[in-house]
Amino acid sequence: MEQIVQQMINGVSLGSIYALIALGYTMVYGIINLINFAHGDVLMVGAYIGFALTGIFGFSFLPALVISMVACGLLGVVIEKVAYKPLRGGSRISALITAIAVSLFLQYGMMYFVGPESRTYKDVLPATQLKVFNTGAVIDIKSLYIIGITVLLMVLLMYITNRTKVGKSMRALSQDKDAAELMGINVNKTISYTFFLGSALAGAAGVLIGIYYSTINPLMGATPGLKAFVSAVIGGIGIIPGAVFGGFFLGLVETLVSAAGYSLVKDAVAFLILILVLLVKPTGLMGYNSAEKV
Amino acid sequence: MKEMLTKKNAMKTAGILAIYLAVLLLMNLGVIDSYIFLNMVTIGINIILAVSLNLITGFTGQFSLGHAAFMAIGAYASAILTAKLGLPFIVGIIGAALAAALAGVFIGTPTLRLKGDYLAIATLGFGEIIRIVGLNWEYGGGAMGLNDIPRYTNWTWLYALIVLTLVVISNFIRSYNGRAVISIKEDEIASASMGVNTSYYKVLVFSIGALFAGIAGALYANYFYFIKPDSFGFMKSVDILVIVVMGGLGSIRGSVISAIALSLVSLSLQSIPELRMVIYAVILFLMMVYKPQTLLSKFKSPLRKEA
Amino acid sequence: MELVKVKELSKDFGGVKAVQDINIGIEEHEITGIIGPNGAGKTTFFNLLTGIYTPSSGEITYHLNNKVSSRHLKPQKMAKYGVARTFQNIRLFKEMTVFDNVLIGYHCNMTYGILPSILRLPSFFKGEKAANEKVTELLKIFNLYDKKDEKAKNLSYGDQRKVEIARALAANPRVLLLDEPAAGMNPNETNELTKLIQWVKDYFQLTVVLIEHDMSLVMKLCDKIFVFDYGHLIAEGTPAEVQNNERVIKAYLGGDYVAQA
Amino acid sequence: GCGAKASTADAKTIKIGLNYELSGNVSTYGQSLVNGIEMAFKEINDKGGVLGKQVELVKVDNKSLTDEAANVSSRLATRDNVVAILGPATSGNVKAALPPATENKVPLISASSTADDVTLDSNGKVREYVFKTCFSDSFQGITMANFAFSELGFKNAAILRDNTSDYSKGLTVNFTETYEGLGGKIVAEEAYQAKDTDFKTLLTTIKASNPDVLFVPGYYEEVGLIIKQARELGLNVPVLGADGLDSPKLLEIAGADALENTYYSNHYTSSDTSPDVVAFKEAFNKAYGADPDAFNALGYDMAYMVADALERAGSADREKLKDALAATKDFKGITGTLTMDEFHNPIKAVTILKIEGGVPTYFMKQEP
Amino acid sequence: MNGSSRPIWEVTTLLKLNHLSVHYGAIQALKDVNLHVEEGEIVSLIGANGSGKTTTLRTISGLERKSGGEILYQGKDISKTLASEIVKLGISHVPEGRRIFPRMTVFENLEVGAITRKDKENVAKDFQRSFELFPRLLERKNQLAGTLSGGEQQMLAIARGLLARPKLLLLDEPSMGLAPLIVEEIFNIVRDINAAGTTVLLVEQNAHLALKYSNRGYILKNGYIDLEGYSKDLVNNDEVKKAYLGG
Ligand SMILES: Nc1ncnc2c1ncn2[C@@H]1O[C@H](COP(=O)(O)OP(=O)(O)OP(=O)(O)O)[C@@H](O)[C@H]1O
Ligand SMILES: Nc1ncnc2c1ncn2[C@@H]1O[C@H](COP(=O)(O)OP(=O)(O)OP(=O)(O)O)[C@@H](O)[C@H]1O
Ligand SMILES: [Mg+2]
Ligand SMILES: [Mg+2]
Repeated sequence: MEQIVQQMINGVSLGSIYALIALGYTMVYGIINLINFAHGDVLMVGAYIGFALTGIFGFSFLPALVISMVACGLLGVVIEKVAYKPLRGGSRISALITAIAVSLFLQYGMMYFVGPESRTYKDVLPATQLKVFNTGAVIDIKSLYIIGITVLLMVLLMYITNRTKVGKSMRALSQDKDAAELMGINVNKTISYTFFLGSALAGAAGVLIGIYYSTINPLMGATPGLKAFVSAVIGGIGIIPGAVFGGFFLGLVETLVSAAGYSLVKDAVAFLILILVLLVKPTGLMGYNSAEKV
Repeated sequence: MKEMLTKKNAMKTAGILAIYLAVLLLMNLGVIDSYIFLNMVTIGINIILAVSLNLITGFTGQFSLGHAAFMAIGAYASAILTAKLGLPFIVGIIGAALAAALAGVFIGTPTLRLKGDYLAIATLGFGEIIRIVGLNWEYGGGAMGLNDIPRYTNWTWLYALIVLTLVVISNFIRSYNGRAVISIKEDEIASASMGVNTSYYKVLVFSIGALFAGIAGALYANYFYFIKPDSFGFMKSVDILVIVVMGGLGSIRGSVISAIALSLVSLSLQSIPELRMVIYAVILFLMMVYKPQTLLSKFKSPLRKEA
Repeated sequence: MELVKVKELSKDFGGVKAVQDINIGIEEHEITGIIGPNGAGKTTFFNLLTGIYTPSSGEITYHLNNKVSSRHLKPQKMAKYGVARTFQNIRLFKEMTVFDNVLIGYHCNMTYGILPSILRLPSFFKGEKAANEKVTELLKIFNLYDKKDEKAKNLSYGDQRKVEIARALAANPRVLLLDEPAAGMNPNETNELTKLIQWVKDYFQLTVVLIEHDMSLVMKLCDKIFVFDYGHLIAEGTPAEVQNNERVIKAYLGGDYVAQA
Repeated sequence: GCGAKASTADAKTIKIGLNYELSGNVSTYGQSLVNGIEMAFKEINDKGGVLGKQVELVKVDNKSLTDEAANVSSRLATRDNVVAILGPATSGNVKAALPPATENKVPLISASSTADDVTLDSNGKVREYVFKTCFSDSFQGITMANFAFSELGFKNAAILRDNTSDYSKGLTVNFTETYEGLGGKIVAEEAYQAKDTDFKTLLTTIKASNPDVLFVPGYYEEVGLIIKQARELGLNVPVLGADGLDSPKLLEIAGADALENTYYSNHYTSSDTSPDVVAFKEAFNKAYGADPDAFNALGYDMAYMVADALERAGSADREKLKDALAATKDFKGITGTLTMDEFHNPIKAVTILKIEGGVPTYFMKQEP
Repeated sequence: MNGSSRPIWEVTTLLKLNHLSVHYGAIQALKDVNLHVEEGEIVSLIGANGSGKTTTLRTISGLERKSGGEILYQGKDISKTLASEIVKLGISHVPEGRRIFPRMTVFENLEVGAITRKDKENVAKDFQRSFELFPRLLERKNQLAGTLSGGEQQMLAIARGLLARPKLLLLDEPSMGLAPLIVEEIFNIVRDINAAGTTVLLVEQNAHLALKYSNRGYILKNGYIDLEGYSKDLVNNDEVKKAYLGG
């Protein structure tokens, strides 16, 4: 019993991290249809900013989180302007390769400055383990923070994209750039805004991951980035609740697979599920059917 | 038959032979030493990989991020056949080609329905699955890999297989099959309405592409003597894709030139480790923005009429 | 002879009944028009005829070389059966040349296999030669031969429509389906197109089915017209009959139509 | 091949090639080793060099990729005319790098590739030009199994290993064989992948199997997290590891409390008070602003060992150097006293450390 | 005849193209085009396929950039203004080929049409009006726009363009793909909104209708203005008749 409850908790905790990263991924993909491979690396930068703020300048959790979000948001805007904008309207593959280039640039640029070795976060959140009823299972209070923040950001994002003008502009832009301009939507501003939001989310995720796992390194963004992307696709990329759903789903599946003794192939299973989901529902579990009509 | 015996074809054949003999001579004279040859092997393998991926991604528009997986399958197949079972290289090559082509059918069939980025992600997932299976495959050495694979790859094999790849793929493309494949990339629904069996072609192209990637894997394993699953990871697939994109989607000649160019770039960056990847990233980015492939494309004509 | 028989054909999309209980027969060597208000289900009907959609109920039977019924309709098989089409939103292979676009149309008549193409066996050269001849002929008919090396996307709208028709004809079809061939053409160009369709139909002995909102073309060309509204067949007959049908005037043509035409 | 012109004996400097993982996914280890090596040669050069000549390092990056490792090896041997190649760091890359070295008859020495088959080919024959200066997996695995069973008296062990690392795999195999041979029981064996950060699922499973002890053959980055998360989940059994744990980072990551009851095998104790070790630590700290880890120390020792062999060889000749390396005997380094055995593996004592209050302290020594 | 029935001194030029040229790479699509639209007019732009009609409209609304000349709107040069800003100045463009947002519902498409507007109550009224004009859209309110039939999409595009409440409406082939009945309705709507104060620049293949409903017209040929004049004169011009009205 204890084991089952504990594993569920492990799954949800892991899933919440995927979900948090997936939000930003989905956001950017949803608007400019770019698999932003650099998302995970913006997260890494966010983690280092958080590290510097808490570890060196002695900031506490909340200000560090907010500053890191803003800084990453700005970084995202700059990345878009410098790297992606010149390729707008070009081929998808070129854009994808550019995203990979940005990813490498951030990874190794950071490595050049801080070295390849990992750094350790100070404990800025209480390192308390809460007992879950009487089962003997425990949950890390940091997990609760992450889950809470993920859900909060999800609701906020949903509100922004579905209810606000900016959100509608983003969606219109994603579907037809010229037509959106003709409606009075400023393409550059809207894309910048999207990147700001998406990258700020990565910044938040970076700080939280840094705090949760306590170690960070310049290559830390790659794997969770990929997993989060898989989550976003499973949930239906571009769909905000889909990303969160996908994140939790993937977290739980990985945990269950590991718990069942197949930890070695858990990533393979994750990808297998991804492929299966795509086969059954090519636009993800919560995705729209494509609206192409002949 | 007379079409085959045109002057142009004769010239081509003579050119191909001349290159072969010239390199052979230079090797015997010691002008091409082991280091140069090693780089030639790398370039040759990259050419085969890039041209075969170009068939899938450049010509057919099937976005694949898992090409290295087919190479891995070929490499392991050949390694096992030649090293563990002690069979001759030709068996290794054929085994590699067949195993990889089979994998191509295996991944091509279910992912038929997927388009664009979704296909890219599915193939990425496929690549990872292959890698993870490799890591856990005791017989294949798991994470420790396989070593002491006999070195059979020599200039003759390398050159013959490069030529084979180029001839097969370019002849395929310059036939009605090739046109069908290109039309799928342009507009799948219209293509189907013209009677192109899109499913068949997609799977076919995946397996032809995989077949040659498998051959590349065999050349790799039997030259570099040691393989492990991580040698064929996501970044390897990306590297191949970069060659293809830089050379120009749908340009075989471009793939060849860019395989050579990128290998040289990589070599020249070896000695500046601290900034190697940063510079590489910047180069990638500049290439995507300034598109040197448009220069190449002036020379290309994938659909040149033959008859 | 009835070449296509449509029985009780319906297609729903969720709640939308795009096509409902359609019964139609299409005669060989005739030009059949499908008209009706926007959203009446005409394009959907074409998509059913070409296997892009599967019917919710009902049946389509082709009496071509073989009898083919709707269960066996698949987009990529239609050309082989002898049915070719064009699209309401032009779907050319944009980056390919005009010549290659039409060459793809010939695809289903190609017989040499993969091996001959890789080994460049004589059958390859024979097949390619026949294809090139056919395409050249078509391009000349459509007055597009001097544009054969242009990329399709660089052509004007009207020329693109013509390339689409030429591409469809390259398949050597017996039935040609045209979805709004005159859309985006001015009256002059429409006149030319009208003549061209008539000529092509006679020359290649085709059966033509077309959807069109331009009544000048429809009335001149069609032997028979079916009128759709909200997925239903509301009228059928010769142009003269349909033109004077109260229901058709009310639902589709409008009061001014007669005066204007 | 063109090994003939490779003699560097008359050059003004002695060139030594570094073929290391300086970018890519194991660049941390490559960089650590290079730091140690560079520091050592700087000291050596400051003291007048080797054979009266300065040593020139040709440092080349292999991107943590096997084909690059082979390429670099070939380049160093043929283009840069080095007298020896140091590196790469991981066994896989060493295996890829050794054919060109062998082909061109350049000695290749690795300070960190622990796999048994690095120096032995598949027929069990020694590879003439390949040497290593670190323990073999079999040695540490067996030592720790003995230690766990006989010394600490634990009968049920759980293993959590790194599935992507041959080092971890090698240790696991040897540990398991010995431990089970002694009559112990492996109650759980789970595996993760390098760069994983979340081990709670695996640890929950392991906890449920009620082990007496947890063996974690891996590197400090992951092991630090594992120990930390194990304690968070209430898995408080003693933890055993190998030299991959030796790094100040381990303490940083896991924290002193979590590390209580952790033992690992190592070449030396960084808390050692012998003057050599203290001097090394101080010098390193001065150069790099951090305490040395095992890789730093191993790189440093390897450099001195090569210098020593060159002196003994009497000239910067590849063949002579190879013979001198093979004849290394009782070479005294920071990481202990080393003698090359006939299989080009080092014979040196293993020290078992126990972490107390965050400090790895000498627990016992096991002679080879 | 709204515009021309006003006293001459009240007529102001809303839009003026002076020597406008546009290139697509090496191809020159517009050559020294001079054109003006007075406030309150309906002006039609007619020409064969590829003559540059669409290009003209796209350049006015900022989607293409000129290579020479100027575009004066209310006396100010807007040829360097962003497309999104031009909308805010009161120019709304219903593009060729509909360009609706396929994965948004019909309703959301309309909302985006009014995205720059701040007058909430009026927007609500205009929504009402859109649905009165096109009852089909009301029926399909929550359908994804991409699945609408061709004609329905065209209606949506027009309705969406009107929701910006423009001073100047640019229409690119509004009748394309529409049923005859609807075509007429559309032109009546154009006339109505024109009467209510919106100036219209109309590109149309159906030259009969275009000239019937407009005050003045321009004929484009290979990128330059071939002819211009009052519509009633153009209809009777032999050259126009032969080339554009089908004889
Ligand atoms: N995939 C789909 N999902 C939902 N509704 C659809 C779909 N395809 C078509 N419809 C609906 O079915 C109806 C018929 O559409 P269809 O395209 O057949 O009309 P049409 O007669 O060709 O009209 P037009 O003359 O405007 O092209 C329309 O109301 C359309 O909204
Ligand atoms: N994006 C483009 N790139 C290159 N050439 C273009 C582009 N768009 C249009 N052209 C060319 O510019 C010229 C004018 O095109 P435009 O679309 O303005 O014509 P149009 O009068 O609207 O024709 P239609 O009646 O067919 O819509 C044509 O020759 C066309 O081929
Ligand atoms: Mg239609
Ligand atoms: Mg136009």
